[in-house]
Amino acid sequence: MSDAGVLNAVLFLPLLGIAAVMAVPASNPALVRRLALVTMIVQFVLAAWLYARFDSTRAGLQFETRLPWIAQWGVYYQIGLDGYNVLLVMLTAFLGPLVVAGAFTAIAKDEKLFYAMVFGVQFAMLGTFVAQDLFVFYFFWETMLIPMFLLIGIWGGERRIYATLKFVLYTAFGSILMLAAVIYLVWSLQKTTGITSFAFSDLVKSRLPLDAQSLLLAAFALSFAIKVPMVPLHTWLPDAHVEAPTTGSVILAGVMLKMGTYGFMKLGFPLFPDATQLYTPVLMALAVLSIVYGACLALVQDDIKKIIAYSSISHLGYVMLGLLSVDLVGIQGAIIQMVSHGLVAGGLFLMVGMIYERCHTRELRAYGGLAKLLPVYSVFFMILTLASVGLPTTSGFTGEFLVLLGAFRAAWPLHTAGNDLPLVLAVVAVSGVVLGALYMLRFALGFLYGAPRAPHQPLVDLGSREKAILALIVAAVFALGLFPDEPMAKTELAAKSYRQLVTTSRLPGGTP
Amino acid sequence: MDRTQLLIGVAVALFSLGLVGVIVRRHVLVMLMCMELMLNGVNLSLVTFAQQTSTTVGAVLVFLIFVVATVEIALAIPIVLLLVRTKRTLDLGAYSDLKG
Amino acid sequence: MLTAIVLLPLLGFVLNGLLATRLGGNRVGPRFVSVVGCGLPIASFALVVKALLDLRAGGWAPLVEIAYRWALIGDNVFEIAFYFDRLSAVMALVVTGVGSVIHVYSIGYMKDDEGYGRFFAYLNLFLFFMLLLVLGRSLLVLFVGWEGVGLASYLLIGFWFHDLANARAGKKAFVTNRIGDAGFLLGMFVLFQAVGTLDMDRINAAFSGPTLPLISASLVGVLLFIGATGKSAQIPLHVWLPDAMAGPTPVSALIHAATMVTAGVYLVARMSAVYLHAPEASALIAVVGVATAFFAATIAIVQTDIKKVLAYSTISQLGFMFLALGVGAYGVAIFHLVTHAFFKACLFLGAGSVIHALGGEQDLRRMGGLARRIPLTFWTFAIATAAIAGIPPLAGFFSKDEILWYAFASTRGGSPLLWLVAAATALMTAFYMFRLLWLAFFGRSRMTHEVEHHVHESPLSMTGVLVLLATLSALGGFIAVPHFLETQLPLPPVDGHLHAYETPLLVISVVLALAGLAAAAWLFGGTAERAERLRARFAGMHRWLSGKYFVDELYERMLGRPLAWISDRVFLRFGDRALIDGTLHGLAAIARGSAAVLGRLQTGSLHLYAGFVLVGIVGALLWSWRHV
Amino acid sequence: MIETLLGNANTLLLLACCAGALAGGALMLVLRQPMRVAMALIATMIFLAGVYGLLGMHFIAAFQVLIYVGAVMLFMVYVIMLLEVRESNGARYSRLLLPGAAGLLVLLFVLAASVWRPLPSPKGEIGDAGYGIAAFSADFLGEYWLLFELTSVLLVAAVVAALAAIRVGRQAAERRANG
Repeated sequence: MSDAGVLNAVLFLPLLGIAAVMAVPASNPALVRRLALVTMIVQFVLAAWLYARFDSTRAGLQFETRLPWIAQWGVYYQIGLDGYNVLLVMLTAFLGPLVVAGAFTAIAKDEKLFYAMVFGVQFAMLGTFVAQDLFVFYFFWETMLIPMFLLIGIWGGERRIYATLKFVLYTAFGSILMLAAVIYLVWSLQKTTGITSFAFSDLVKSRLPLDAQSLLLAAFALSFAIKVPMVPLHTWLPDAHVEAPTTGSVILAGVMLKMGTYGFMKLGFPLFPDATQLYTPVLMALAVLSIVYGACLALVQDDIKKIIAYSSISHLGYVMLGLLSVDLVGIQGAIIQMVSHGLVAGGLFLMVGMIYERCHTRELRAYGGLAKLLPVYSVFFMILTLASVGLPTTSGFTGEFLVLLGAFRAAWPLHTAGNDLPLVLAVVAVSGVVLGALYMLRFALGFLYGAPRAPHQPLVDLGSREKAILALIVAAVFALGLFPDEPMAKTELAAKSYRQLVTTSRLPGGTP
Repeated sequence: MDRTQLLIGVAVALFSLGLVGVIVRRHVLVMLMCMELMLNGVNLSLVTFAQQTSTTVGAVLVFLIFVVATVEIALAIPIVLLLVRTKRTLDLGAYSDLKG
Repeated sequence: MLTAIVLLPLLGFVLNGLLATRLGGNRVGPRFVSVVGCGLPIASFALVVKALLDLRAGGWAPLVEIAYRWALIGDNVFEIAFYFDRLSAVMALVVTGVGSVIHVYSIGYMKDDEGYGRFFAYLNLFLFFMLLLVLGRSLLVLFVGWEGVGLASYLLIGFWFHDLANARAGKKAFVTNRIGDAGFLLGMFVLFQAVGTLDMDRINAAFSGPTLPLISASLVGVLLFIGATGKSAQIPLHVWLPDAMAGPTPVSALIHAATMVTAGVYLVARMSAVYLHAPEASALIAVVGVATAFFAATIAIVQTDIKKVLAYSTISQLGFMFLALGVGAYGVAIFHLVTHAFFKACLFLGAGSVIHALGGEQDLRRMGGLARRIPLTFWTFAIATAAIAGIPPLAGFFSKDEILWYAFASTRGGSPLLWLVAAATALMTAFYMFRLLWLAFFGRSRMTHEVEHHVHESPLSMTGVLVLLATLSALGGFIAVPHFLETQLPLPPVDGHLHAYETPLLVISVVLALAGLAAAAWLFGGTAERAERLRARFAGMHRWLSGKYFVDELYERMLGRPLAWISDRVFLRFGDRALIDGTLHGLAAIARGSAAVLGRLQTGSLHLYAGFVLVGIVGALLWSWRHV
Repeated sequence: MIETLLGNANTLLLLACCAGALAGGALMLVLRQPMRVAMALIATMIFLAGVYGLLGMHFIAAFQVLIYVGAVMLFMVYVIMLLEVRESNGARYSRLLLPGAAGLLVLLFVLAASVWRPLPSPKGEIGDAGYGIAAFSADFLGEYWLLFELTSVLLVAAVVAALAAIRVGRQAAERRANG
């Protein structure tokens, strides 16, 4: 099978999984679980194979498939891997099996539908990443909502309806604007260049006046910023996380939030470079605000899921900062930070799920001294906490360090040129390092240390399944922290092209 | 006034009568029949134009309307029967379960 | 080979961490733990010696060993590389040497602790990061070690985590260090911006080259110094070190006295080329250093917890080192670092031995008269005390005297004023150390009865270490560290006419040390009623000192509470709940209301609906009149 | 213009049919008994069939009689007979009688007015259809075959739906029976 075929296989395997799971009689949940897990593992293996085959010296698309879908509108089913998405696809495929395995004991109510929905999300997310045609991208982008809606709405907590409505309304609101922007964009492309196409490669040829660019960027940015989420569009996230089942939280934090940042990196900024240049200060300020705001809020939460949720806001603020500092180091840092946050937040949510299965409460106050009660659990928890704090040798450090360095490198020349705002923002962002330590260690302090205290004692420590899941995540965290060179080599060319796209003006009449 | 106007006038008159019938009568079946009357009015207008412009479209539409009317009745009657079974009356004034 | 030096302790951490803790289900016994936990550090000590020999064989040309490339972005290279020159050699020797003996000491001290394996795993982890710190070639590696030792200290301070206070102390240490690290990061960024690399040898070369980088060296210096204040507990970030005494005593000896807290000193000395061009930054360092030394000493005078006294004395001694750095006497600072490592480690371990003997008692007011009961501990402790007090010819005397001299005479910012404060501090140092000695070992016993009767001398593994360290603190002064480092860290020039003062000053400092001794003996000799009277006289001052100038409370007021208040009230309640969610819920309510209004029309009466149809048709037709 | 009308018997017939249809429609509003209403409707339909015939659309006239009168109304009448027994004579008119009457007048006025606006003059003479059944069916099965198929689908759907409705009813009855 050709490599492109393999990529398609990776993409559509989840649908096969849905079919397989649905074919199994509901009376046999064990088989359902095994099937789901096997499918996910196969998917990961294929993805890993592609990752290995990915040629980091070649710019542009690899393993590309391009078939006419709605030819008269210039809509093509076009997918492929490039530096932008290769790591995120890997991340998605990597978290897939862990998510499924993590749900084995957590989900009791109609498992068939549950795993089907998980596959649905997986399918949509992978599609969003590999799509190279705006129509396909939007299709997957919207498809993602439905299974997620059900995951939260059916298997969620007490206030799940409120949470899921909030989540869907927020995101749908953003998507509508994006749809309008997409239509206008394609129309104007057709008008100016005569090409009718949704392909990214064509869209980046579009030339738009500054005001049009600004409006379109606003529409795209709103939709992406809601997904990220950036303050002040973030309030759906804590509720969604708290009410979602563990699996939902892991998918949400692990991959779905990256949709927003990925969208910015792949579409939002490259499509409208001039508007981006114009609004970089605002966006950067928002990113830094997210870093500080999220950290401060995480500092005062009593619900352990909320702490991690707000920490996600803070961490993705770093990603935005890195993307906006159009500096190679910063961009690379942002990409790594995306993956890192996916691993760390995903892992932490899995761990919260594990403790929730045992104690059925998310109140931080209800816990204490788990280091005595659950030594193994605590070790993993400590490692992930430190990764989230951004301690060197963990992936969190790689991301944060490079992002901050990049932001600083971008800000310094401006500062010498007399524009101090970026420098101030960069310095404030560095202060996020302190806040991060503050809230995560407060969490760990109340959670692991002190007199042993937990509802539903005695607690059983992690089983082999849970150990395996966490060991994998921790291994990935350290791999990314100690040897980030190889993955970054894969994304280097993409980062360069991003920088090139964002920095070259595309106003009408400019030289092409 | 010429013929077309006459026929169209009749058509609209029938239609209006049917509509008003639906408004004023309480008996379920009567209301159903009034709807039939409306359909007939429409048919008449279609036929008129079809004949006047000697195109088949109108006729085809009329034919389709026949079918639709049949279907409508075929569905309406069982529903009416169900209603009667539950409420034991044909007086539509008694039915307001879909109150918003 | 450098890589091996660094990795051996890591191996120990992995082995002990996986096999000897509950994580791995305690597969191995304490014997294995002790062998691995102590053997590997000793092995890496041996390797350091070997490396030193190679260094000399190579004509002192620095050894560079590139482990691997961490990242290559564009044309920016980040390498994990190790660098071994005279300075790193001294540091590595101290770290591995003192580290190893403290490991050995811990065998006895932690013998019947349930977390025995965990303890040694953490100690080895610390050693790994510390070696990374001192052997790293680039600031990046140094920073990795920098944060890593912070982590190790966090884990070890909170080692007995069932008491939440210990864990809290650990958190405080980590967060305070993080504040410094933020400054450190910025300093790194500025340097990277200016020089284009983080390799410290290259940076030093760039700053000692003919064309300086287009950057304010003072800015870099200050930023890096902020990092140093965090790690080395200088004002204003000194608050974490006293609380850090919550950890086991060997930890206090290794991390919070001998090695980790001196990282800041090492950093500044390592970046000396930058500081040579940063007089403002150097002045700041000198002032902060001497101020820290002074205030810490004043606090140490009134502390009643044996470890707290030593903690504040550590802060004070670090202040001395920074004073030396500030006046450009980098070699001297390192010299004091070395001697301090010897005698302060000895003191802490002696204190540990005392605590061990008294079954956990740390309060000086419930000790006394131990000299006869645990003589070996007493003698070693006395020697180390004399050393830190600066009694010739012990180690402390040489290093401290040189510091005083350069504080007075250095042409790089030395001044009589600095000397004056430093000398006063030296006096206080002698005083509070001998006070400690008297309260703990002389006078009549103030111990409770059951403590009294099972006081016992510590096992050989502990006392042997004490003797070794005592010897070192006695003779350590004869190791001419400044001379050894001079080729790399030249001493600041001293203008000629000041040489006349050298001997008088030396005499004065000896006198000061003896004066401190005498005062302590006079005040606390016998029943310390003179001290009591003195205390009664200066009650207000005593409150300030024993309250540590209430810096903690101040920070809590100025930073802690406002942060919590803003986060909770402004951001959470107002921002999130009221403003954002409030708006959303408002919109939702509007939608619901309008829906309710329209819902009225759904009367469910078919007649009415038909009526609407009629109205609609009429309306449509009327409209069509106008527009068709 | 009366003269022009008087000139032609067909026209008279047409007028008569229209009048009859209108009369039937009007009667439907006033008669109380559903059965009589049904009869009035049937009359109306037959008159309309006449109109179609006079217009030359004989096949539609035929369908009108066959499908409507033959099938639909028969069904209706049958149901009326089925239900009439238990139907107590309730009020004849809804609360909307007067508004409805007023509406009728308004509607008629508006419609008439809009009809009165000039229309394209008729082609050809009364009685000659533009085409016959042949042309019609040719088109119907040629150009509009899809519609034709769809109608069949629609019919099937209707049958299924009817069955479903009945089943629902039966279940409801059983549930009520079980209490």
